[in-house]
Amino acid sequence: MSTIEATSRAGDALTPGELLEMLYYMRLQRAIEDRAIKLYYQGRIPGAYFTGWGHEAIAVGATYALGPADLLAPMHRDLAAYLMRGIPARRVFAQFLDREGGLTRGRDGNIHMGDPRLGILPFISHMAASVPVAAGMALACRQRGQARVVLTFFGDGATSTGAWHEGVNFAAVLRLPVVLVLENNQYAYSTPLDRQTAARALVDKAPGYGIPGVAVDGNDVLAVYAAARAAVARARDGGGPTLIECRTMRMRGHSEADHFAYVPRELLAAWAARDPIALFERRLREEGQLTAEADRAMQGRIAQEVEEALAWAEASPEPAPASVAEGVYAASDGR
Amino acid sequence: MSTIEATSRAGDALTPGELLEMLYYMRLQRAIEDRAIKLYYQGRIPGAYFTGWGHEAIAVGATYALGPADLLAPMHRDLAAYLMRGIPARRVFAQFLDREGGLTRGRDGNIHMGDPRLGILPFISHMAASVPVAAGMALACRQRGQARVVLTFFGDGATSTGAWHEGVNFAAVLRLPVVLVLENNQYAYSTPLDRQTAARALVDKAPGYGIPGVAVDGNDVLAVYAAARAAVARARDGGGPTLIECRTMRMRGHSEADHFAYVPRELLAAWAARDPIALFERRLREEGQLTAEADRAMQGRIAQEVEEALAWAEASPEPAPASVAEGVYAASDGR
Amino acid sequence: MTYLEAIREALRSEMRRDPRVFVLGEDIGVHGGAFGITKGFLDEFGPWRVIDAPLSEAANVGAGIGAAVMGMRPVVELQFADFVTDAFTQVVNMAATFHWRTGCPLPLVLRMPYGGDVKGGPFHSQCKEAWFVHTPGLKVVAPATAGDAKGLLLAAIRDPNPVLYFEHKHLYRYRREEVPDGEHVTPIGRAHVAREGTALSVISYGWMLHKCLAAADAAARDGIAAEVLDLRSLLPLDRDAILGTVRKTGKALIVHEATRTAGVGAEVAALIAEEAFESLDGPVVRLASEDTPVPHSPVLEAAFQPQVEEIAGAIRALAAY
Amino acid sequence: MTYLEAIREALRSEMRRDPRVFVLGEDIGVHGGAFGITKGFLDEFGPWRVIDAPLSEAANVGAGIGAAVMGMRPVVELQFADFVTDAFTQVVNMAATFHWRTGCPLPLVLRMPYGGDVKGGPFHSQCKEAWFVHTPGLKVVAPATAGDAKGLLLAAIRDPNPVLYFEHKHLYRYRREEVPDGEHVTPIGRAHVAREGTALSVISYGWMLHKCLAAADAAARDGIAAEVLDLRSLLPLDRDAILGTVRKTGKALIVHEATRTAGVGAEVAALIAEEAFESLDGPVVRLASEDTPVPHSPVLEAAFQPQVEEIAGAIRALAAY
Ligand SMILES: Cc1ncc(C[n+]2csc(CCOP(=O)(O)OP(=O)(O)O)c2C)c(N)n1
Ligand SMILES: Cc1ncc(C[n+]2csc(CCOP(=O)(O)OP(=O)(O)O)c2C)c(N)n1
Ligand SMILES: [Mg+2]
Ligand SMILES: [Mg+2]
Repeated sequence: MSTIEATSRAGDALTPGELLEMLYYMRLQRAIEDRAIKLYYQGRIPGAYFTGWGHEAIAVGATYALGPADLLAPMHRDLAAYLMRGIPARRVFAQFLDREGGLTRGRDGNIHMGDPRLGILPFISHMAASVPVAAGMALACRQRGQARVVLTFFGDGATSTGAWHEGVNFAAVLRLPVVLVLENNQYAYSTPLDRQTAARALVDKAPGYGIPGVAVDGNDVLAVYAAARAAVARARDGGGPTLIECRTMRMRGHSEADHFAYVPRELLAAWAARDPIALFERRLREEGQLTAEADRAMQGRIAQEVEEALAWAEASPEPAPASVAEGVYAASDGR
Repeated sequence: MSTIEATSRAGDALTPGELLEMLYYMRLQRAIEDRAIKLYYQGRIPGAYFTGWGHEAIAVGATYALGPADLLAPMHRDLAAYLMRGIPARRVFAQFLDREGGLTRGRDGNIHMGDPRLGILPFISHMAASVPVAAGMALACRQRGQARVVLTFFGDGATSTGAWHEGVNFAAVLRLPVVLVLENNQYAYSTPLDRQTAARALVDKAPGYGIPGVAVDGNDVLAVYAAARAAVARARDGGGPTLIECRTMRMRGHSEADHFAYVPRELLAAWAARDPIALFERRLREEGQLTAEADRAMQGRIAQEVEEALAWAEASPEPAPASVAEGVYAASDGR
Repeated sequence: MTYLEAIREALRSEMRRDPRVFVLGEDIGVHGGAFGITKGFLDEFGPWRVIDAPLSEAANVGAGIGAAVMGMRPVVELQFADFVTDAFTQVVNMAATFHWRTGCPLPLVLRMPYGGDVKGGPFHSQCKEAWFVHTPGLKVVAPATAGDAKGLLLAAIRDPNPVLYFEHKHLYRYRREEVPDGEHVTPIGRAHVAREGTALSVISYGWMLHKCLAAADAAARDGIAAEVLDLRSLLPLDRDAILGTVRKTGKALIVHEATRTAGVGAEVAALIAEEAFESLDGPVVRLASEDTPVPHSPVLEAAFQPQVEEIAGAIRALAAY
Repeated sequence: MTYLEAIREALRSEMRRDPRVFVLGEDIGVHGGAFGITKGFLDEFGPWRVIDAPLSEAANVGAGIGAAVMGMRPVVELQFADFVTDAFTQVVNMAATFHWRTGCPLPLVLRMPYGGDVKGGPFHSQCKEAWFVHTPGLKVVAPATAGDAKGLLLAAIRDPNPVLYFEHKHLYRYRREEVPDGEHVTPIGRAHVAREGTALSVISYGWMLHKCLAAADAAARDGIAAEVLDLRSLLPLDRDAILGTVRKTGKALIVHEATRTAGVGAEVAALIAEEAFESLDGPVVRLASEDTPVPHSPVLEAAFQPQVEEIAGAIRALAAY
């Protein structure tokens, strides 16, 4: 059986600067979301608002394993991944505020965004719909002989969909360079894992597709990174997809409108003690990589970035109503 | 890992009469299809014609494990299963000929037939679309506290569909009384198994759903029966679904219009030497259960049944053109 | 009560009345559904009649079909109607053709929370009822009022065919009306004259009906008496009611929230142009949402959807024709 | 050459011309496709441009989308158009909205072998183009002749948007015509007057176009000069051509193989009733298949589909109106 538990730590392979960069992105995600939650409760974010509270180690650890030309197909709790691959915080806030400066220019909302020019497939609502598309992006790389890898994220709930199954199978059969990162946060909206699957573990699905599967602590950014780095290397070498099950907990409601009374509070408390950012901070402090001074500097930088980004977004205009019928069809392929 | 290779033979538990009944249905399927192939080449069967040549042990072995009140959701190579559950041969021929006497009264064609009144869900073209429906039939039994089991068949190709994945998962999560019989005949139309899945074996999918999986020789009717009997008992006892992978070979074209040049002839020859009917006949003869006299009588009975059935079907009228717009909506639920 | 409460009460009363009725969907049990419609149901009816399903629309709809085949009366909730695209084969191929293939009933209801003005964007706001109106074997209803929300849900549950029940999310809490107690069944296939008039016929359904009524009020202040027809059922359409109102007024304005091209309005207009041609005193006009995905930005969505002003303008223009 | 050969030649020439073009689908490589359209392609272009895919329509269409995102020009073959229901989310949600959400092109072609008179029954004969015509962001074409089969496929492959190319299975071998060599591109969105006339306009597409032409011949023998318009593109429709012919003749008969209610004919009729109302000298008449699934029995299917006689009858009746 190809499923193994990944316990190795890859921290050794990373420079102190890289480790701090990982922490920076984890904190940046948290800070942006923290700010956005306030905006949401002020009624300034139209529609639903989703956070990745508790998922930061997954977003950062997995994405950090990508090379510069690699591709990303994220989901709705991976804000750091978008940021790491080149989407500026100001455009994220503009997206949340439905402004012209948002990635979709007000066409789609919240984290339904991306930028194909940066190699980031925008997420749509239909769970796991990105998975076959990610396979197709990898196919194009393979067809062109490019050694690029596509990393895609999805939730435990998403694994129940036909799209997920078909996409994973397609990638496996064609041995495409895809890395499949499962963010198992124990719930899909109100549905607990045991109502989503009867499998002993979701990673047990891997052998059914003939691909390696590995389960990691999703709150340990270096464990996620190690697993992703191995999977990216395997994919790049023609070894095909790997399923990485990252185990974590969704620390807030499904969206900010959800009071999630269905989650036992003890469960939340247990996971709160293992907050991925706090865990990583402690480690970096213990190992002397995060000095008090560096810490303060980073916090200051983030606070400033967030406020600047938000200010930019707020200055971005609302989309022009007269433009409503535009942009449905491309006039040329621009190539 | 829950996957085991079933090698046990259940022949001992069956009476000689039962063994002969199994042979009878295998032969009846072959005889009807043999006759239908001739009709097809005479241009008398409208549309495509599909046979289950090579699949007879699966259809009969699995279906024989059902109790009288159990339910069936077959596929397109299981003619014997339909016959065993109460559909008369004459209506099968009338179905093939698109006559009023066919199960769908000319509305649908070839083996797209069934009869909900007999507990047989009619198959539609979309591969694996029956799987979630079979789960729902089992759900209704469970809701009513009936100890009934639903057995469903599907192909290796069908396992790649989202419908299959979602249906199996649904049944597994709710521990529904479903028996999942995979007719792995190495091909899906022209697509060989290794282009359908990268799994070492399709039965390796079972743990991903948290259900037991078992692989059997699909040309050995008693091996199929033994596995199905165990799975039916487990389902009836509240143990939930079982995946049974029956390994066989599609011995003719995908449909009769297909010359299947894509199948290596040596592969066909190897499997031809293991024809499920011939294997079972040999065994029954060796064990003295099929005497020359009983054999002749059975062959005679079948030949006569086939000709009578065909004559009945040919006498059945074409559907009335004036009825074309009728029957789209039910006027009442008849309950 | 609100439109939402009317749905809840209808569902609950049918489940009390008929043990074959059950609900199935994502997050409908413990949580009571994304909109809280089935709140309290799990406690009252237990886990085999209030089924929390995995995230798998094809399985969930398929399971509903299977249970209906066995004589149950499933009501499957799609969390948002937009997600029905994941279950399309089950709806349009398996369910729609079932009776025609077998002669047996298929008493299935799909609850389809649909429509915009909920800041939902392109994947939580769509109005795709026309897809199903083009699918023989299905029935399609779309209540605009709390009363019809109840009456059509009772009718849908009791119907021996698969019925897609399009419940408008914006109306959930926006509409609050008196709803008749007890056996209040709105027959499927019957439209309703929501406002009598003589100058022209405004034909609509769902959330837009209320905008049409407001626009008709505005036009009335200019002395234009518009008749407003609430279709309620989209498949089958109430041909007699549609042709009747147009024969009476001689003019038709059709308004819907679905995008314009090949929407339900096209069928209504075509019906009128063919069967009421001799009564027509003016072009058959359609007002509908722009032919784009549904924009998330409220500013854009307001421009996307027909608005009262625009409808009133179209009423005046057509009346003056 | 035949309609089928025209498709093959167009596909092959585009693959030779542009290395970004590739084909993907079930059984299209080693076997050359269920209809043999890609026979020989695997040998010529190799396994990374002629991709035998697993039995998974959502994955196959999704993979096409992903490759298009990366700048390839995938042509995904659905084995039968009926199976697109398994890929619905990818088509109508992922692909249709992609450009609108991102500003980037999505040059994807879905080959949709569709239509009846192939003894295929309810799941191998459907004409569901209207579903996609009601989906902004897609383009939909449906050639009726070998020439247009080539010309529209070239246009579809070169279009920067997702195009659903409805190729009629009955026409594969039924139609044999001269097809211009080389760069013969039929612009998307342009209808074609297949027969000039003055008495009325018959508007059709696909297989029914040929029945309409035969019916027009029959009517001509009675002195009725019907104009026949071949729509060719269904989204966008050629509004000018439709309104132009109706303004010229004053009468419209719309004929299609898809079932009647909410079919493409409804949109065409609605367009005429709104924009050419003043030119109309008679009702806008639709002839279409019965509102039922497609029957398998040839006897029933003949009764289901519009036939030449019926069309000719409708032409005479409308001409006499
Ligand atoms: C196909 C589909 N069905 C239903 C929904 C509604 N929905 C949105 S998120 C969600 C739960 C997703 O769970 P999971 O995949 O575990 O991701 P998580 O939100 O837990 O990170 C549901 C049911 C959807 N978006 N898509
Ligand atoms: C969803 C879907 N896609 C494509 C087809 C066309 N098709 C019909 S049978 C078949 C192969 C089925 O293979 P398998 O499931 O292995 O069954 P087998 O015919 O080999 O017994 C295909 C591709 C279909 N019927 N349904
Ligand atoms: Mg989750
Ligand atoms: Mg097979």
